Amino acid sequence: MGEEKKRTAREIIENYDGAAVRIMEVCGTHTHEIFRLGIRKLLPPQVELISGPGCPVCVTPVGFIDEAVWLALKKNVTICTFGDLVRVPGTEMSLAGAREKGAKIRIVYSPADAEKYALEHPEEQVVFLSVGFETTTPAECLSVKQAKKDELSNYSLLMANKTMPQAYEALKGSADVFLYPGHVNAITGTELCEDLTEEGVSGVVAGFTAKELLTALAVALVKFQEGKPFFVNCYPRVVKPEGSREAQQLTEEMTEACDSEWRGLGVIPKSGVCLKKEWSAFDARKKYNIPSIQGKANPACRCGDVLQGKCKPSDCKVFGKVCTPQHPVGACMVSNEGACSAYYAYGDNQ
Amino acid sequence: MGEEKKRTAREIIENYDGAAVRIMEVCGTHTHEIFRLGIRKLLPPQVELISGPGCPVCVTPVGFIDEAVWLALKKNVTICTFGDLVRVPGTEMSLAGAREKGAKIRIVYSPADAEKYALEHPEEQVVFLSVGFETTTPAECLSVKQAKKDELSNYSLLMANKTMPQAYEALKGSADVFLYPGHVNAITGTELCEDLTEEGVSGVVAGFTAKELLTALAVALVKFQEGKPFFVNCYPRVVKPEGSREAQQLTEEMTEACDSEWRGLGVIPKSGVCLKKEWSAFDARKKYNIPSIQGKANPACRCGDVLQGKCKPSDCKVFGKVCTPQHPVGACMVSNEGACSAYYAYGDNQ
Amino acid sequence: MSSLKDKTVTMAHGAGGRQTSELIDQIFAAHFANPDLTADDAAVLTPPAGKMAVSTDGFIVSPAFFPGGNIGKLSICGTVNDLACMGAKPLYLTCAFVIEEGFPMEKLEEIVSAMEKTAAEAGVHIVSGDTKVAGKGQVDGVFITTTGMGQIEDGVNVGGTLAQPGDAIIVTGDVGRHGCTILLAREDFGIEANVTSDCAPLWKTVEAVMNTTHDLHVIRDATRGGVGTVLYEIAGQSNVGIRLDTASVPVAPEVKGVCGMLGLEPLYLACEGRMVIMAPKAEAEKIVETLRKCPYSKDAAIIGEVIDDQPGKVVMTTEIGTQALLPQPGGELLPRIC
Amino acid sequence: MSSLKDKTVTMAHGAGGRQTSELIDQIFAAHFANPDLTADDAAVLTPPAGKMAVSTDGFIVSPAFFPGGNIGKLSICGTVNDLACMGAKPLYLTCAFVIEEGFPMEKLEEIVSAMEKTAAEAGVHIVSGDTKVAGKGQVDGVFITTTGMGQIEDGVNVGGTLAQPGDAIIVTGDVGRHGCTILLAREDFGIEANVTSDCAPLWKTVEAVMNTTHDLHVIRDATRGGVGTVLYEIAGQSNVGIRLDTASVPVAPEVKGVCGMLGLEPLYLACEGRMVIMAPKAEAEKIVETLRKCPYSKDAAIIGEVIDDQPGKVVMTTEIGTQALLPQPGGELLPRIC
Amino acid sequence: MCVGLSAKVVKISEGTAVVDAGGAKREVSAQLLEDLEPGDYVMVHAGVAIAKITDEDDDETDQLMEELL
Amino acid sequence: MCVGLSAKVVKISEGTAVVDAGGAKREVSAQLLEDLEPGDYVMVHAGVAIAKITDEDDDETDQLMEELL
Ligand code: SF4
Ligand code: SF4
Ligand SMILES: [Mg+2]
Ligand SMILES: [Mg+2]
Ligand SMILES: [Mg+2]
Ligand SMILES: [Mg+2]
Ligand SMILES: [Mg+2]
Ligand SMILES: [Mg+2]
Ligand SMILES: [Mg+2]
Ligand SMILES: [Mg+2]
Ligand SMILES: [Mg+2]
Ligand SMILES: [Mg+2]
Repeated sequence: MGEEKKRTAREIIENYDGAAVRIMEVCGTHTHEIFRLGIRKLLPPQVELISGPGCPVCVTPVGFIDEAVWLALKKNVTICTFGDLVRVPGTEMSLAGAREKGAKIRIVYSPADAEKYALEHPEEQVVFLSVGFETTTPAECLSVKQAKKDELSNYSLLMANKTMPQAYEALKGSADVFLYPGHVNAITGTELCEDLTEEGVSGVVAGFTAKELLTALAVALVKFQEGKPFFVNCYPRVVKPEGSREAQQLTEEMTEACDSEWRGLGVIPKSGVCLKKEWSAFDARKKYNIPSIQGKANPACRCGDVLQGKCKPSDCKVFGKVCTPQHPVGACMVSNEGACSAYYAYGDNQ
Repeated sequence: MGEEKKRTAREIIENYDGAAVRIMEVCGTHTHEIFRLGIRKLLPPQVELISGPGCPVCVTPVGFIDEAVWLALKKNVTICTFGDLVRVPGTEMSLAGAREKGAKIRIVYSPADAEKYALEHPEEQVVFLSVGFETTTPAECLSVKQAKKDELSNYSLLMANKTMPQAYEALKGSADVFLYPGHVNAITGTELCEDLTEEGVSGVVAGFTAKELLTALAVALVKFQEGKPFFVNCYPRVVKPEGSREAQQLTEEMTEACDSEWRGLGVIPKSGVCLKKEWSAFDARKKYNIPSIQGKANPACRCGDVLQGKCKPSDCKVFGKVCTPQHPVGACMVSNEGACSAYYAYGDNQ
Repeated sequence: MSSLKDKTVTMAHGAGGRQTSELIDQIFAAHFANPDLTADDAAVLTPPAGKMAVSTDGFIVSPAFFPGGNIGKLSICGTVNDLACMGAKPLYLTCAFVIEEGFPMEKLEEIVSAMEKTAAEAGVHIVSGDTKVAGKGQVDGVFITTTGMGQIEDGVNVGGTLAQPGDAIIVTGDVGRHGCTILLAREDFGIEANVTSDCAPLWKTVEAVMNTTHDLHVIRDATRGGVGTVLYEIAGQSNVGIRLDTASVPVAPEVKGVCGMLGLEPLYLACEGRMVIMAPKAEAEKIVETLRKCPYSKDAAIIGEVIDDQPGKVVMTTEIGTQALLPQPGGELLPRIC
Repeated sequence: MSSLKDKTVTMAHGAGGRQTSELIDQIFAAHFANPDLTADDAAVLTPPAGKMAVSTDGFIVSPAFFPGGNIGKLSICGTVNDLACMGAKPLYLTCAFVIEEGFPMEKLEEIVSAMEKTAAEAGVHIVSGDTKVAGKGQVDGVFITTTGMGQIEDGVNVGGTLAQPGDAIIVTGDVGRHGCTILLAREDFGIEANVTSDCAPLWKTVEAVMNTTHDLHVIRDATRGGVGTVLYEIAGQSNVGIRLDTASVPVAPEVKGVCGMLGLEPLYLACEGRMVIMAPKAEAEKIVETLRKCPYSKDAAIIGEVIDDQPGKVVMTTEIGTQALLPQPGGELLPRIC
Repeated sequence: MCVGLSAKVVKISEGTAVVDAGGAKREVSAQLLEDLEPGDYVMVHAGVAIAKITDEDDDETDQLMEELL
Repeated sequence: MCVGLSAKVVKISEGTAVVDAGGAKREVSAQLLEDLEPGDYVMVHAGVAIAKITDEDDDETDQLMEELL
């Protein structure tokens, strides 16, 4: 074992000669970093990386964009949003398209900035497009708390927040090993992932630097060869087993589980979170009485399959032809973290 | 008399050799046309033309502009106005200055267009700057009538309308002969002017073409030489002795006399008109509760004296130096029909 | 290009990446193609022989489409005419667009297509361009800046300081049509009249005049401020007086009618296809004769003369035979006309 | 000029009459004065000897004032640098302004004064200008279009199609500063960092390089889209591959920090004072040595090479030694940076 | 702003008339004038026809001069 | 949008912290982390410090590899 000890993570990966293994990057940032680092090129053929549903922009359904466009154009509301959502196609148009028609769309760095904008612009109605997993939801909740403290009546959230556990359940079997999203685990802790091993689901929590990613993959491959379901936290400097108690408490205090539609996966019961009744003044759907909108995705788009690892972006007929980052057909092509966008940006040859 | 009969009006004017005579052009349009046609150059030295108070823009006091600016900037009202008012200096700024600060100022051709704009823009509050003498007041009244018919609650007048008779009284003695403003007489008729002869005030009603103006001046000079107070209607194709009954009735029906401030002349009792109580919903002063604003004219400006014929524009120290049509100090320099503007535009050498 | 239907200009078209290239290829390069047009940072050109004339102008006219033209046609005419005023044959033109997010692509193509046609007519090559997209509400529709380079023809020496007493003053057509058209197109005044802009490229016209005589003193296009402003400018620059025969100034009756309604002076309304020419009286008839054969100057007329009296002033002979000053140009409240 | 205090640009300044002349005299002519500047319709100039380079660009950057410069400085640098990219010495420049009604006169003067200074530094004459005023809300502050004419230096032949395998790729300084500065100046993101724009006129820099060697293939300024976009452009135009050594690309730590926060790639942020130079490897060290002596290129570095592999692509050597494509440039959602 | 314009009535509707001056047409109020007919000449001010004009031209002044002298 | 950034805390106020990444500073919420002190390293996401980082660097992974192999 003396010699083996010194093998670097990269060597382990490059020299893996075990059984065929499918590893799913749940998180879009992982997908992107893996491409950026050229890691796919290191993999022996029997190791397949699949991109999963872990980009909040990608899993947000068309109808959510339609709701935001409706608010912007019909209710003259100022939309504050993370930049990635602006070009996601809705049924009729994206938010960028609405902006061309005069809608006020502001890109912000954080929900707190949206709340601050509302505070400073009492004459405007401000809605923040609240998307994200367990990592982001606390930031959005904090902005609502602040809005209450500031006694704002012009700030609310249009929510499409989601939680991962139900998705893991839905994706069970799509992959042999999950590369868990480090920042989600930073909030939730690792208990659920450990529990999943009992159901036969293996995984490692990965960080985002080159070394962290290589290590996590190496660990995954070594453990996979051992043949038993496993879980390893390869991101211990950020992820603690218990996660962030404060964030968990905050989310629990302010939100409750609800059914939520995932692009490609459909409605997953109890996979979403929304504000509890006592916070409903900050719920844009209630506040503006948004009509139920049935978004229609472009039928050519296979985002759904891509998000479930059922196909590669390049298997989609319109990939790189009709669908490009300049003219995205589906959400996976818009977000930097989307699998289609990563495949496109880094070339098909990887 | 055979020969004399053929003398043209121009010859009469050029060859006038009677006593010194001061003729006041009451109307700014007359002032402008007389300059444009170079008529002053035809006059023998003992005939002096004085510019009177007959330009509605010139006699409008500074405080009126201040009120309009207040409405535009503080009440976010859309101001509709005749173009000449836009650059008249207020105490702090002109309407052009307010527009630079984001005020909405629209130049219209008629009050009816302002009313129509209000009809088509129910989301805006529209105020028309109602200035003018007997000629213009009916147009402004008609717009209010239409607004009532259209059930508008977003249209009103900021009124500085004035009537001529009291001004004639105030100016008695300023001149030997008045060149009466043809279009005012078209509405009011000629009775008042005829009555004024009994008080020793002479005058002729003049039209606006070259021939009409020359004729009116010739008639004035010939009659003046006869030595008795006189009145001649030299604009019969437009001015009837009875005036316009319809216009008189309309004005009577909708407005009542009120005290009014004239630039240079001060407040002249009962020289203004304002809407009657039953139309007060269309009175911007009442509607917006405009605070009483004491406008401050530039102390260097001698508009007041100019308007009373007490001095010529060129007697004003700032004329042509600080005060130019580009940077007007007083209203008489702004309006095309203002005496200072005419003196400036057509040169000092006339 | 039916594929442009319903398409709009987006922020991405201005980001300098692939969509900017697409826009350039599909709209600009497609219409402006000529051997001198560059895709590089700068065009590489053979400079004019002799002296070179250079002129630039920004165009922000609102509305961008008006009877008789659009902002594209105007942007070529304006600069071509400024070169022609110097007796310069227009050779090269650059154009820089600032476009509002959401501007319809079809409209843009219509503008660019008008530029193509007008440039071809004027014999000028568009050699380089630029496109910026500004957010909704940060620019009103589309603004275009053109810069032209021309070759100054030998033997001709014209300029605003060269008017001489005894020169005849010629205007190449009826005045005020462009300004009047824009006023009406804005629909603020509810007036209808069958008036179209006089907007036209005048190099060929000026060339014809130069072929008639080299004895020319001033050529100037009467744009912002109209013929009246030009006359005062020249009177000042050359320190001469100008006598204007008001009755001989050609004005379309409709323009007169509109001016009557609004209290405007046609001499101060902008033209975009009219030159004021000053040349010795002996040449004047010949020049007018030549002009009347050119397509954009059939109504050319002698409207006055340069005098040594009253330097810096423009004196009119009025309808009653008196002399009066033409009112000096002021800061008119006119809409965006160019 | 304390008399400008509290004064603003009004519609009358754009009407073409007396106030336009006042504005021109007090602001533009006062700062741009040089023997070639015209008050006429067009400037009359001696054309460059040999070939002439011509470039135009519109500048609409928001905010108009930013750490390290303002829209005026930028508008000179942008066009001077486009000429320099063609190996052309900038001779003449025109500028056309579109100004929003109410724009503070003092700010305008600050802009014009920066133009004067930058033009002087670049050795270019401003020869002709234009001013339009648009109503409040019809243009955002001030837009400037500059057009430059330059003389292409003998013996130098550079262009986007001329990159050759074996060329070294040089960048003249740290990347992304301008784009990063503008992002921060907009204050939408609440991030503070001590970053100033790299905006600078680079003709003297390019001249120094050309005096070092004539063996140059490509010179391009990395403006909109940044160095990454330029590399992809050249790879496409020259049909070559490009290998980029990511670790040697100079990036200021603050720029890295801001990019980290916002998830941006510094290679795709605009520069306004950086050139990408491609030249045979044998010349590369000499070029870098020269650059490091010039004021705006002290951090010049060799960042990669042109290869015959993977034509049209840019391949990075990553921090773990693998090869990966640099993501292709896309339609980024960036603010108005130029 | 006191500009008055003589124009020909070319069309009559309820309370309004379209007037023509040298080919420039505009709708104006006809509420102050009864019995207006196409072909009539009117004096227009601020969008209102304020007076019917007996004569399109100013020839009446000739007569006035005759009488006077 | 899921970008996370490790940054150094340079200032603490009530509920907020100013963090620094390579000289880029921004105020973030510190409400999810107790006892934050200047000098600490945190992971920042969407304007909120979501986790304290034991180690600025990713050296921990070395240890992990050690253990693993
Ligand atoms: S390539 Fe485009 S259309 Fe196809 S799955 Fe991806 S996002 Fe959808
Ligand atoms: S010249 Fe100017 S300041 Fe003097 S009286 Fe006339 S308007 Fe007033
Ligand atoms: Mg020009
Ligand atoms: Mg011009
Ligand atoms: Mg010109
Ligand atoms: Mg460009
Ligand atoms: Mg607009
Ligand atoms: Mg350029
Ligand atoms: Mg450029
Ligand atoms: Mg360039
Ligand atoms: Mg110009
Ligand atoms: Mg603005």
